[in-house]
Amino acid sequence: MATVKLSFSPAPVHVRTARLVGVAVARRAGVREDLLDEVRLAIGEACTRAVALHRQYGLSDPVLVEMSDSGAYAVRVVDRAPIEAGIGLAALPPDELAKESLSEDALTTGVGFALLAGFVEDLQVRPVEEGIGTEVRMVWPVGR
Amino acid sequence: MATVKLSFSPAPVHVRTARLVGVAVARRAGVREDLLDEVRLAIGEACTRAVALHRQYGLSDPVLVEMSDSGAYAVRVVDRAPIEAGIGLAALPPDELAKESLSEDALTTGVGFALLAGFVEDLQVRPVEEGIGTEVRMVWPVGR
Amino acid sequence: MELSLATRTVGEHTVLEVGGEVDVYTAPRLRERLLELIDGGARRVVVDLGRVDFLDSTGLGVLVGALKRLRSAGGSFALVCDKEPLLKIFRITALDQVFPLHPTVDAAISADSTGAGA
Amino acid sequence: MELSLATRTVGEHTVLEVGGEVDVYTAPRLRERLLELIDGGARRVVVDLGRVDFLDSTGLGVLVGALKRLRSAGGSFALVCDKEPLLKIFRITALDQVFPLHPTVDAAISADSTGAGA
Ligand SMILES: Nc1ncnc2c1ncn2[C@@H]1O[C@H](COP(=O)(O)OP(=O)(O)O)[C@@H](O)[C@H]1O
Ligand SMILES: Nc1ncnc2c1ncn2[C@@H]1O[C@H](COP(=O)(O)OP(=O)(O)O)[C@@H](O)[C@H]1O
Repeated sequence: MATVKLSFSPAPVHVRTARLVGVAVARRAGVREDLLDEVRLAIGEACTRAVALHRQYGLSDPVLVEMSDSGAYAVRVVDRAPIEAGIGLAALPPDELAKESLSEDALTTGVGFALLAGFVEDLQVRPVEEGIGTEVRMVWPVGR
Repeated sequence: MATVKLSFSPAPVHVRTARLVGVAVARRAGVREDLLDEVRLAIGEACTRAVALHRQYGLSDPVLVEMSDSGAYAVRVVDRAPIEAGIGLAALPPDELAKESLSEDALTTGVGFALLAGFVEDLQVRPVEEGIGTEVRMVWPVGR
Repeated sequence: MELSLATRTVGEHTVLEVGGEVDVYTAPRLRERLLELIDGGARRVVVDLGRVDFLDSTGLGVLVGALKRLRSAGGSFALVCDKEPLLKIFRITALDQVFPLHPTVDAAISADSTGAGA
Repeated sequence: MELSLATRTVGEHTVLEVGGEVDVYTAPRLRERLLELIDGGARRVVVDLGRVDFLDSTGLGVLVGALKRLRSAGGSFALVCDKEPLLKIFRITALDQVFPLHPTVDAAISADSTGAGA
Protein backbone atom coordinates (compact mmCIF):
# COMPACT_ATOMS: atom_id res chain seq x y z
CA MET A 1 0.00 0.00 0.00
CA ALA A 2 1.26 3.42 -0.90
CA THR A 3 2.25 5.42 2.17
CA VAL A 4 2.48 8.82 0.58
CA LYS A 5 0.84 9.98 -2.64
CA LEU A 6 1.47 13.24 -4.40
CA SER A 7 -0.45 14.46 -7.39
CA PHE A 8 0.19 17.71 -9.20
CA SER A 9 -0.92 19.70 -12.22
CA PRO A 10 1.48 19.06 -15.10
CA ALA A 11 3.69 22.12 -14.62
CA PRO A 12 7.51 22.14 -14.43
CA VAL A 13 7.57 23.90 -11.03
CA HIS A 14 5.83 20.97 -9.35
CA VAL A 15 8.52 18.56 -10.51
CA ARG A 16 10.68 20.28 -7.89
CA THR A 17 8.07 19.53 -5.24
CA ALA A 18 7.98 15.88 -6.34
CA ARG A 19 11.78 15.61 -6.03
CA LEU A 20 11.65 17.19 -2.58
CA VAL A 21 8.93 14.82 -1.35
CA GLY A 22 10.48 11.77 -2.99
CA VAL A 23 13.81 12.35 -1.27
CA ALA A 24 12.26 13.23 2.11
CA VAL A 25 10.16 10.06 2.14
CA ALA A 26 13.14 7.99 0.96
CA ARG A 27 15.31 9.33 3.77
CA ARG A 28 12.62 8.57 6.34
CA ALA A 29 12.07 5.12 4.82
CA GLY A 30 15.75 4.38 5.47
CA VAL A 31 17.23 4.60 1.96
CA ARG A 32 21.02 5.03 2.31
CA GLU A 33 22.21 8.65 2.20
CA ASP A 34 24.57 7.93 -0.72
CA LEU A 35 21.62 6.77 -2.84
CA LEU A 36 19.54 9.91 -2.29
CA ASP A 37 21.10 11.84 -5.21
CA GLU A 38 20.02 9.04 -7.53
CA VAL A 39 16.55 8.98 -6.02
CA ARG A 40 16.29 12.75 -6.55
CA LEU A 41 17.46 12.54 -10.16
CA ALA A 42 15.33 9.51 -11.07
CA ILE A 43 12.10 10.85 -9.58
CA GLY A 44 12.80 14.16 -11.28
CA GLU A 45 13.34 12.51 -14.66
CA ALA A 46 10.23 10.36 -14.37
CA CYS A 47 8.13 13.40 -13.45
CA THR A 48 9.71 15.62 -16.11
CA ARG A 49 8.84 12.96 -18.68
CA ALA A 50 5.24 12.74 -17.40
CA VAL A 51 4.80 16.53 -17.43
CA ALA A 52 6.22 16.71 -20.98
CA LEU A 53 3.78 14.02 -22.17
CA HIS A 54 0.77 15.71 -20.55
CA ARG A 55 1.72 19.01 -22.18
CA GLN A 56 2.35 17.37 -25.55
CA TYR A 57 -1.14 15.82 -25.46
CA GLY A 58 -2.81 18.86 -23.92
CA LEU A 59 -3.84 16.93 -20.82
CA SER A 60 -4.56 18.91 -17.67
CA ASP A 61 -4.90 15.73 -15.57
CA PRO A 62 -2.55 15.55 -12.63
CA VAL A 63 0.63 13.50 -12.62
CA LEU A 64 0.64 10.98 -9.77
CA VAL A 65 3.60 9.93 -7.63
CA GLU A 66 3.13 7.10 -5.14
CA MET A 67 5.76 6.24 -2.58
CA SER A 68 5.63 3.13 -0.46
CA ASP A 69 8.16 1.85 2.04
CA SER A 70 7.08 -1.65 2.95
CA GLY A 71 10.26 -3.71 2.67
CA ALA A 72 11.88 -1.53 0.01
CA TYR A 73 11.32 2.03 -1.16
CA ALA A 74 9.08 1.82 -4.22
CA VAL A 75 8.07 4.86 -6.26
CA ARG A 76 5.50 4.88 -9.06
CA VAL A 77 5.15 7.86 -11.38
CA VAL A 78 1.97 7.66 -13.41
CA ASP A 79 1.04 9.70 -16.47
CA ARG A 80 -2.22 9.68 -18.43
CA ALA A 81 -0.87 10.03 -21.97
CA PRO A 82 -1.78 7.59 -24.77
CA ILE A 83 0.24 4.43 -24.35
CA GLU A 84 2.22 4.63 -27.61
CA ALA A 85 3.95 7.71 -26.35
CA GLY A 86 5.11 6.11 -23.15
CA ILE A 87 6.98 3.08 -24.33
CA GLY A 88 9.65 2.46 -26.91
CA LEU A 89 12.01 5.05 -25.48
CA ALA A 90 15.64 4.19 -25.95
CA ALA A 91 18.99 5.68 -25.02
CA LEU A 92 20.74 7.36 -27.94
CA PRO A 93 24.37 6.70 -28.97
CA PRO A 94 26.78 9.67 -28.83
CA ASP A 95 26.88 10.29 -32.58
CA GLU A 96 23.07 10.56 -32.61
CA LEU A 97 23.12 12.96 -29.66
CA ALA A 98 25.16 15.58 -31.49
CA LYS A 99 23.28 15.32 -34.81
CA GLU A 100 21.85 18.53 -36.20
CA SER A 101 18.57 16.84 -37.11
CA LEU A 102 17.77 15.69 -33.58
CA SER A 103 15.41 18.18 -31.92
CA GLU A 104 16.15 19.39 -28.38
CA ASP A 105 12.93 17.76 -27.15
CA ALA A 106 13.79 14.38 -28.65
CA LEU A 107 17.30 14.64 -27.26
CA THR A 108 16.00 15.54 -23.79
CA THR A 109 13.63 12.57 -23.86
CA GLY A 110 16.41 10.17 -24.87
CA VAL A 111 18.81 11.58 -22.31
CA GLY A 112 16.12 11.40 -19.63
CA PHE A 113 15.55 7.76 -20.36
CA ALA A 114 19.30 7.06 -20.32
CA LEU A 115 19.50 8.65 -16.86
CA LEU A 116 16.59 6.57 -15.55
CA ALA A 117 17.98 3.35 -16.98
CA GLY A 118 21.52 4.19 -15.90
CA PHE A 119 20.76 5.18 -12.32
CA VAL A 120 17.88 2.92 -11.33
CA GLU A 121 18.78 -0.75 -11.08
CA ASP A 122 15.22 -1.85 -10.46
CA LEU A 123 13.19 0.01 -13.10
CA GLN A 124 9.99 -0.89 -14.92
CA VAL A 125 8.11 1.14 -17.53
CA ARG A 126 4.70 -0.32 -18.34
CA PRO A 127 1.13 0.58 -19.22
CA VAL A 128 -1.07 1.40 -16.23
CA GLU A 129 -3.46 -1.38 -15.25
CA GLU A 130 -6.58 0.73 -15.58
CA GLY A 131 -7.27 3.34 -18.19
CA ILE A 132 -4.77 5.20 -20.36
CA GLY A 133 -1.24 5.93 -19.34
CA THR A 134 2.17 4.65 -18.39
CA GLU A 135 3.75 4.03 -15.02
CA VAL A 136 7.44 4.27 -14.27
CA ARG A 137 8.20 2.08 -11.27
CA MET A 138 11.49 2.37 -9.38
CA VAL A 139 12.63 0.44 -6.35
CA TRP A 140 15.53 1.13 -3.99
CA PRO A 141 16.71 -1.02 -1.12
CA VAL A 142 16.11 0.13 2.42
CA GLY A 143 18.80 -0.53 4.96
CA ARG A 144 19.36 1.22 8.25
CA MET B 1 -8.64 23.67 -8.78
CA ALA B 2 -6.11 22.07 -6.45
CA THR B 3 -2.61 22.25 -7.87
CA VAL B 4 -0.85 19.84 -5.55
CA LYS B 5 -2.41 17.10 -3.46
CA LEU B 6 -0.65 15.03 -0.86
CA SER B 7 -2.18 12.08 0.93
CA PHE B 8 -0.43 10.03 3.58
CA SER B 9 -1.03 7.17 5.99
CA PRO B 10 -1.89 8.59 9.41
CA ALA B 11 1.59 8.37 10.94
CA PRO B 12 3.46 11.20 12.73
CA VAL B 13 6.50 10.98 10.44
CA HIS B 14 4.44 12.01 7.42
CA VAL B 15 3.32 15.21 9.13
CA ARG B 16 6.90 16.37 8.52
CA THR B 17 6.51 15.61 4.83
CA ALA B 18 3.27 17.58 4.75
CA ARG B 19 4.97 20.60 6.37
CA LEU B 20 7.82 20.39 3.87
CA VAL B 21 5.49 20.23 0.88
CA GLY B 22 3.13 22.87 2.24
CA VAL B 23 5.95 25.38 2.66
CA ALA B 24 7.62 24.54 -0.65
CA VAL B 25 4.37 25.04 -2.57
CA ALA B 26 3.61 28.22 -0.59
CA ARG B 27 7.03 29.66 -1.47
CA ARG B 28 6.54 28.83 -5.14
CA ALA B 29 3.02 30.25 -5.05
CA GLY B 30 4.49 33.56 -3.89
CA VAL B 31 3.53 33.62 -0.20
CA ARG B 32 5.73 36.19 1.58
CA GLU B 33 8.86 34.73 3.19
CA ASP B 34 7.92 36.12 6.61
CA LEU B 35 4.64 34.19 6.55
CA LEU B 36 6.24 30.82 5.83
CA ASP B 37 6.88 29.99 9.50
CA GLU B 38 3.16 30.38 10.13
CA VAL B 39 2.30 28.28 7.11
CA ARG B 40 4.66 25.56 8.37
CA LEU B 41 3.18 25.62 11.86
CA ALA B 42 -0.45 25.77 10.75
CA ILE B 43 -0.21 22.95 8.21
CA GLY B 44 1.67 20.91 10.82
CA GLU B 45 -1.03 21.50 13.44
CA ALA B 46 -3.86 20.67 11.06
CA CYS B 47 -2.14 17.44 10.01
CA THR B 48 -1.16 16.50 13.57
CA ARG B 49 -4.80 16.90 14.56
CA ALA B 50 -5.96 14.75 11.60
CA VAL B 51 -3.43 12.01 12.37
CA ALA B 52 -4.46 12.01 16.04
CA LEU B 53 -8.14 11.65 15.08
CA HIS B 54 -7.46 8.79 12.65
CA ARG B 55 -5.45 6.98 15.32
CA GLN B 56 -8.08 7.62 17.97
CA TYR B 57 -10.76 6.09 15.72
CA GLY B 58 -8.52 3.32 14.39
CA LEU B 59 -8.79 4.61 10.82
CA SER B 60 -6.05 3.63 8.37
CA ASP B 61 -7.47 5.95 5.68
CA PRO B 62 -5.03 8.53 4.41
CA VAL B 63 -5.06 12.15 5.52
CA LEU B 64 -5.41 14.49 2.56
CA VAL B 65 -3.73 17.86 2.04
CA GLU B 66 -4.73 19.97 -0.96
CA MET B 67 -2.82 23.06 -1.93
CA SER B 68 -4.06 25.48 -4.53
CA ASP B 69 -2.57 28.76 -5.63
CA SER B 70 -5.13 30.42 -7.82
CA GLY B 71 -5.34 33.98 -6.49
CA ALA B 72 -4.37 33.12 -2.92
CA TYR B 73 -2.64 30.15 -1.32
CA ALA B 74 -5.38 27.87 -0.02
CA VAL B 75 -4.68 24.68 1.91
CA ARG B 76 -7.29 22.09 2.89
CA VAL B 77 -6.46 19.35 5.38
CA VAL B 78 -9.09 16.63 5.36
CA ASP B 79 -9.60 13.87 7.91
CA ARG B 80 -12.11 11.00 7.85
CA ALA B 81 -13.05 10.87 11.52
CA PRO B 82 -16.68 11.05 12.72
CA ILE B 83 -17.83 14.63 12.59
CA GLU B 84 -18.47 15.13 16.31
CA ALA B 85 -14.78 14.76 16.97
CA GLY B 86 -13.75 17.44 14.55
CA ILE B 87 -15.69 20.42 15.66
CA GLY B 88 -16.27 22.12 18.99
CA LEU B 89 -12.57 22.57 19.69
CA ALA B 90 -11.77 25.61 21.74
CA ALA B 91 -8.71 27.33 23.07
CA LEU B 92 -8.19 26.81 26.81
CA PRO B 93 -7.52 29.59 29.31
CA PRO B 94 -4.18 29.50 31.21
CA ASP B 95 -5.62 28.23 34.49
CA GLU B 96 -7.18 25.27 32.66
CA LEU B 97 -3.90 24.51 30.86
CA ALA B 98 -1.99 23.86 34.08
CA LYS B 99 -4.74 21.82 35.78
CA GLU B 100 -3.77 18.37 37.00
CA SER B 101 -6.97 16.86 35.67
CA LEU B 102 -6.37 17.88 32.05
CA SER B 103 -4.78 15.01 30.10
CA GLU B 104 -1.74 15.68 27.91
CA ASP B 105 -3.77 14.67 24.84
CA ALA B 106 -6.61 17.07 25.65
CA LEU B 107 -4.10 19.81 26.36
CA THR B 108 -2.27 19.18 23.09
CA THR B 109 -5.54 19.33 21.17
CA GLY B 110 -6.53 22.60 22.81
CA VAL B 111 -3.10 24.12 22.28
CA GLY B 112 -3.08 22.95 18.66
CA PHE B 113 -6.37 24.67 18.06
CA ALA B 114 -5.15 27.84 19.76
CA LEU B 115 -2.14 27.87 17.43
CA LEU B 116 -4.30 27.41 14.33
CA ALA B 117 -6.74 30.09 15.39
CA GLY B 118 -3.96 32.42 16.53
CA PHE B 119 -1.76 32.16 13.46
CA VAL B 120 -4.21 31.75 10.59
CA GLU B 121 -6.33 34.79 9.91
CA ASP B 122 -8.46 33.08 7.30
CA LEU B 123 -9.38 29.74 8.91
CA GLN B 124 -12.43 27.51 8.52
CA VAL B 125 -13.16 24.19 10.20
CA ARG B 126 -16.18 22.44 8.75
CA PRO B 127 -17.62 19.03 7.83
CA VAL B 128 -16.48 17.67 4.47
CA GLU B 129 -19.08 17.94 1.73
CA GLU B 130 -19.14 14.23 0.94
CA GLY B 131 -18.88 11.40 3.44
CA ILE B 132 -17.53 11.49 6.96
CA GLY B 133 -14.84 13.87 8.12
CA THR B 134 -13.74 17.41 8.74
CA GLU B 135 -11.77 19.83 6.65
CA VAL B 136 -9.51 22.55 7.99
CA ARG B 137 -9.22 25.27 5.38
CA MET B 138 -6.54 27.95 5.58
CA VAL B 139 -5.85 30.79 3.18
CA TRP B 140 -2.81 33.06 2.91
CA PRO B 141 -2.37 36.02 0.61
CA VAL B 142 0.01 35.75 -2.31
CA GLY B 143 2.06 38.79 -3.16
CA ARG B 144 5.23 39.02 -5.12
CA MET C 1 16.32 19.22 11.79
CA GLU C 2 16.34 16.07 13.87
CA LEU C 3 15.75 16.34 17.60
CA SER C 4 18.89 16.70 19.71
CA LEU C 5 18.94 16.31 23.48
CA ALA C 6 21.88 17.03 25.81
CA THR C 7 21.79 17.06 29.59
CA ARG C 8 24.14 18.79 31.99
CA THR C 9 24.11 19.63 35.67
CA VAL C 10 24.59 23.16 37.05
CA GLY C 11 24.61 23.04 40.85
CA GLU C 12 21.23 21.71 41.91
CA HIS C 13 19.76 22.20 38.45
CA THR C 14 19.47 19.78 35.60
CA VAL C 15 19.66 21.59 32.26
CA LEU C 16 18.25 19.83 29.20
CA GLU C 17 19.38 21.45 25.97
CA VAL C 18 16.94 20.75 23.16
CA GLY C 19 17.68 21.34 19.48
CA GLY C 20 16.02 20.71 16.13
CA GLU C 21 12.34 20.03 15.57
CA VAL C 22 10.10 19.13 18.51
CA ASP C 23 6.92 17.89 16.87
CA VAL C 24 4.41 15.05 16.79
CA TYR C 25 7.17 12.76 15.51
CA THR C 26 9.96 13.60 17.95
CA ALA C 27 8.01 14.74 21.04
CA PRO C 28 7.83 11.14 22.40
CA ARG C 29 11.65 11.13 22.68
CA LEU C 30 11.57 14.42 24.60
CA ARG C 31 8.86 13.01 26.91
CA GLU C 32 10.94 9.90 27.53
CA ARG C 33 14.07 11.89 28.36
CA LEU C 34 12.20 14.18 30.75
CA LEU C 35 10.64 11.16 32.50
CA GLU C 36 14.07 9.52 32.81
CA LEU C 37 15.46 12.67 34.39
CA ILE C 38 12.56 13.06 36.82
CA ASP C 39 12.50 9.35 37.66
CA GLY C 40 16.26 9.59 38.20
CA GLY C 41 15.69 12.20 40.89
CA ALA C 42 16.01 15.52 39.07
CA ARG C 43 13.80 18.09 40.83
CA ARG C 44 14.95 21.43 39.44
CA VAL C 45 14.77 21.15 35.69
CA VAL C 46 15.57 23.84 33.13
CA VAL C 47 14.79 23.12 29.49
CA ASP C 48 16.83 25.26 27.12
CA LEU C 49 14.94 25.74 23.87
CA GLY C 50 17.69 27.94 22.40
CA ARG C 51 18.40 25.66 19.47
CA VAL C 52 14.85 24.59 18.72
CA ASP C 53 13.85 25.36 15.11
CA PHE C 54 10.30 24.16 15.35
CA LEU C 55 7.90 23.47 18.22
CA ASP C 56 4.33 22.28 17.83
CA SER C 57 1.41 21.54 20.14
CA THR C 58 2.66 18.03 20.85
CA GLY C 59 5.98 19.41 22.06
CA LEU C 60 4.18 21.98 24.19
CA GLY C 61 2.01 19.20 25.65
CA VAL C 62 5.12 17.28 26.68
CA LEU C 63 6.57 20.38 28.37
CA VAL C 64 3.34 21.02 30.29
CA GLY C 65 3.33 17.34 31.34
CA ALA C 66 6.83 17.71 32.79
CA LEU C 67 5.88 20.96 34.57
CA LYS C 68 2.92 19.27 36.27
CA ARG C 69 4.91 16.21 37.25
CA LEU C 70 7.66 18.30 38.82
CA ARG C 71 5.23 20.55 40.63
CA SER C 72 3.42 17.62 42.19
CA ALA C 73 6.83 16.23 43.24
CA GLY C 74 7.68 19.56 44.90
CA GLY C 75 10.23 20.44 42.21
CA SER C 76 10.57 23.28 39.70
CA PHE C 77 10.51 23.56 35.94
CA ALA C 78 11.58 26.50 33.76
CA LEU C 79 12.13 27.19 30.09
CA VAL C 80 14.85 29.18 28.37
CA CYS C 81 13.84 30.86 25.17
CA ASP C 82 14.78 34.16 23.59
CA LYS C 83 13.63 33.79 20.00
CA GLU C 84 10.64 35.89 19.11
CA PRO C 85 8.90 33.30 16.88
CA LEU C 86 9.02 30.77 19.71
CA LEU C 87 7.90 33.33 22.30
CA LYS C 88 4.94 34.14 20.07
CA ILE C 89 3.86 30.51 20.25
CA PHE C 90 3.85 30.70 24.04
CA ARG C 91 1.88 33.94 24.00
CA ILE C 92 -0.74 32.73 21.52
CA THR C 93 -1.40 29.58 23.54
CA ALA C 94 -1.36 31.48 26.86
CA LEU C 95 1.40 29.11 27.96
CA ASP C 96 3.59 32.14 28.69
CA GLN C 97 1.38 32.42 31.79
CA VAL C 98 1.98 28.80 32.71
CA PHE C 99 5.75 28.42 32.25
CA PRO C 100 8.51 30.48 33.82
CA LEU C 101 10.25 31.73 30.65
CA HIS C 102 13.77 33.16 30.77
CA PRO C 103 16.08 34.58 28.15
CA THR C 104 19.17 32.65 29.39
CA VAL C 105 20.00 29.54 31.42
CA ASP C 106 21.70 31.74 34.05
CA ALA C 107 18.54 33.81 34.42
CA ALA C 108 16.43 30.69 34.77
CA ILE C 109 18.70 29.22 37.42
CA SER C 110 19.06 32.37 39.50
CA ALA C 111 15.30 33.06 39.34
CA ASP C 112 14.63 29.54 40.56
CA SER C 113 17.30 29.77 43.28
CA THR C 114 16.15 33.05 44.80
CA GLY C 115 12.40 32.49 44.76
CA ALA C 116 10.29 29.47 45.60
CA GLY C 117 10.00 26.54 43.18
CA ALA C 118 7.82 27.18 40.17
CA MET D 1 18.70 26.17 -4.96
CA GLU D 2 17.55 28.72 -7.53
CA LEU D 3 19.38 29.06 -10.79
CA SER D 4 22.15 31.64 -10.84
CA LEU D 5 23.80 32.89 -14.02
CA ALA D 6 26.85 35.16 -14.25
CA THR D 7 28.76 36.05 -17.40
CA ARG D 8 32.33 37.29 -17.72
CA THR D 9 34.82 37.65 -20.55
CA VAL D 10 38.31 36.13 -20.52
CA GLY D 11 40.19 37.19 -23.66
CA GLU D 12 38.21 35.83 -26.60
CA HIS D 13 36.15 33.56 -24.38
CA THR D 14 32.78 34.17 -22.79
CA VAL D 15 32.48 32.30 -19.50
CA LEU D 16 28.99 31.62 -18.16
CA GLU D 17 29.02 30.58 -14.51
CA VAL D 18 25.97 28.54 -13.62
CA GLY D 19 24.85 27.76 -10.07
CA GLY D 20 21.91 26.09 -8.35
CA GLU D 21 19.44 23.70 -9.94
CA VAL D 22 19.27 23.41 -13.71
CA ASP D 23 16.09 21.46 -14.31
CA VAL D 24 12.84 21.42 -16.27
CA TYR D 25 11.78 24.56 -14.37
CA THR D 26 14.92 26.68 -14.75
CA ALA D 27 16.42 25.32 -18.00
CA PRO D 28 14.43 27.82 -20.13
CA ARG D 29 16.28 30.69 -18.39
CA LEU D 30 19.63 29.02 -19.17
CA ARG D 31 18.57 28.54 -22.82
CA GLU D 32 17.55 32.19 -23.07
CA ARG D 33 20.86 33.41 -21.64
CA LEU D 34 22.90 31.20 -23.96
CA LEU D 35 20.89 32.44 -26.97
CA GLU D 36 21.43 36.05 -25.89
CA LEU D 37 25.18 35.46 -25.69
CA ILE D 38 25.35 33.73 -29.06
CA ASP D 39 23.06 36.26 -30.74
CA GLY D 40 25.23 38.97 -29.19
CA GLY D 41 28.26 37.58 -31.03
CA ALA D 42 29.91 35.23 -28.50
CA ARG D 43 31.62 32.44 -30.44
CA ARG D 44 33.90 30.81 -27.85
CA VAL D 45 31.70 29.91 -24.93
CA VAL D 46 32.70 28.12 -21.72
CA VAL D 47 29.95 27.10 -19.32
CA ASP D 48 31.24 26.60 -15.78
CA LEU D 49 29.03 24.09 -13.95
CA GLY D 50 31.15 24.30 -10.78
CA ARG D 51 28.29 25.53 -8.60
CA VAL D 52 25.51 23.45 -10.07
CA ASP D 53 23.77 21.31 -7.42
CA PHE D 54 21.41 19.52 -9.75
CA LEU D 55 21.30 18.96 -13.49
CA ASP D 56 18.61 17.01 -15.32
CA SER D 57 17.91 15.95 -18.91
CA THR D 58 16.28 19.28 -19.72
CA GLY D 59 19.43 21.13 -18.67
CA LEU D 60 21.56 18.74 -20.69
CA GLY D 61 19.29 19.30 -23.70
CA VAL D 62 19.85 23.05 -23.46
CA LEU D 63 23.63 22.58 -23.31
CA VAL D 64 23.61 20.30 -26.37
CA GLY D 65 21.47 22.89 -28.17
CA ALA D 66 24.07 25.57 -27.48
CA LEU D 67 26.90 23.28 -28.61
CA LYS D 68 25.18 22.62 -31.96
CA ARG D 69 24.37 26.28 -32.51
CA LEU D 70 27.96 27.35 -31.86
CA ARG D 71 29.41 24.60 -34.02
CA SER D 72 27.26 25.55 -36.96
CA ALA D 73 28.33 29.19 -36.44
CA GLY D 74 32.00 28.12 -36.50
CA GLY D 75 32.43 28.71 -32.77
CA SER D 76 33.38 26.52 -29.81
CA PHE D 77 31.61 25.34 -26.69
CA ALA D 78 33.13 23.68 -23.62
CA LEU D 79 31.99 22.71 -20.14
CA VAL D 80 33.80 23.00 -16.82
CA CYS D 81 32.92 20.37 -14.27
CA ASP D 82 34.95 18.56 -11.64
CA LYS D 83 32.30 17.04 -9.39
CA GLU D 84 32.00 13.29 -9.66
CA PRO D 85 28.19 13.11 -9.38
CA LEU D 86 27.86 15.51 -12.28
CA LEU D 87 30.54 13.74 -14.33
CA LYS D 88 28.65 10.49 -13.80
CA ILE D 89 25.61 12.08 -15.44
CA PHE D 90 27.68 12.92 -18.50
CA ARG D 91 29.12 9.41 -18.66
CA ILE D 92 25.77 7.64 -18.27
CA THR D 93 24.22 9.67 -21.06
CA ALA D 94 27.34 9.35 -23.29
CA LEU D 95 27.43 13.14 -23.37
CA ASP D 96 31.01 12.98 -22.09
CA GLN D 97 31.79 12.00 -25.70
CA VAL D 98 29.88 14.98 -27.06
CA PHE D 99 31.09 17.85 -24.85
CA PRO D 100 34.64 18.95 -24.22
CA LEU D 101 34.73 18.60 -20.41
CA HIS D 102 37.43 20.29 -18.35
CA PRO D 103 38.19 20.41 -14.63
CA THR D 104 38.83 24.18 -14.58
CA VAL D 105 38.00 27.28 -16.60
CA ASP D 106 41.70 27.80 -17.32
CA ALA D 107 41.98 24.26 -18.71
CA ALA D 108 38.93 24.81 -20.89
CA ILE D 109 40.26 28.08 -22.27
CA SER D 110 43.76 26.86 -22.99
CA ALA D 111 42.48 23.63 -24.60
CA ASP D 112 40.24 25.71 -26.84
CA SER D 113 42.99 28.22 -27.64
CA THR D 114 45.67 25.66 -28.65
CA GLY D 115 43.52 23.27 -30.73
CA ALA D 116 40.77 23.92 -33.23
CA GLY D 117 37.27 25.00 -32.19
CA ALA D 118 35.24 22.18 -30.61
N1 LIG E 1 12.39 34.05 26.64
C1 LIG E 1 12.62 35.34 26.99
N2 LIG E 1 13.34 36.09 26.18
C2 LIG E 1 13.59 37.38 26.46
N3 LIG E 1 13.14 37.95 27.60
C3 LIG E 1 12.41 37.23 28.44
C4 LIG E 1 12.11 35.90 28.17
N4 LIG E 1 11.37 35.41 29.18
C5 LIG E 1 11.22 36.39 30.03
N5 LIG E 1 11.84 37.48 29.61
C6 LIG E 1 11.92 38.73 30.33
O1 LIG E 1 12.53 38.46 31.58
C7 LIG E 1 11.82 39.11 32.64
C8 LIG E 1 11.35 38.12 33.69
O2 LIG E 1 10.42 37.24 33.13
P1 LIG E 1 9.26 36.54 33.98
O3 LIG E 1 8.37 35.81 33.03
O4 LIG E 1 8.65 37.55 34.89
O5 LIG E 1 10.08 35.42 34.84
P2 LIG E 1 9.45 34.53 36.02
O6 LIG E 1 8.31 33.75 35.36
O7 LIG E 1 10.56 33.62 36.47
O8 LIG E 1 8.96 35.46 37.07
C9 LIG E 1 10.66 39.83 32.01
O9 LIG E 1 10.97 41.19 31.93
C10 LIG E 1 10.52 39.25 30.62
O10 LIG E 1 10.18 40.22 29.66
N1 LIG F 1 35.38 17.67 -15.41
C1 LIG F 1 36.57 17.09 -15.23
N2 LIG F 1 37.01 16.91 -13.98
C2 LIG F 1 38.22 16.35 -13.80
N3 LIG F 1 39.02 15.94 -14.78
C3 LIG F 1 38.61 16.10 -16.04
C4 LIG F 1 37.37 16.67 -16.32
N4 LIG F 1 37.21 16.71 -17.65
C5 LIG F 1 38.32 16.19 -18.19
N5 LIG F 1 39.16 15.82 -17.23
C6 LIG F 1 40.47 15.25 -17.46
O1 LIG F 1 41.23 16.16 -18.22
C7 LIG F 1 41.91 15.50 -19.28
C8 LIG F 1 41.51 16.05 -20.64
O2 LIG F 1 40.14 15.82 -20.88
P1 LIG F 1 39.50 15.64 -22.32
O3 LIG F 1 38.10 15.17 -22.15
O4 LIG F 1 40.46 14.78 -23.15
O5 LIG F 1 39.54 17.13 -22.89
P2 LIG F 1 39.14 17.55 -24.38
O6 LIG F 1 37.73 17.06 -24.59
O7 LIG F 1 39.26 19.06 -24.42
O8 LIG F 1 40.15 16.88 -25.30
C9 LIG F 1 41.58 14.03 -19.17
O9 LIG F 1 42.68 13.37 -18.61
C10 LIG F 1 40.36 13.97 -18.25
O10 LIG F 1 40.43 12.83 -17.41
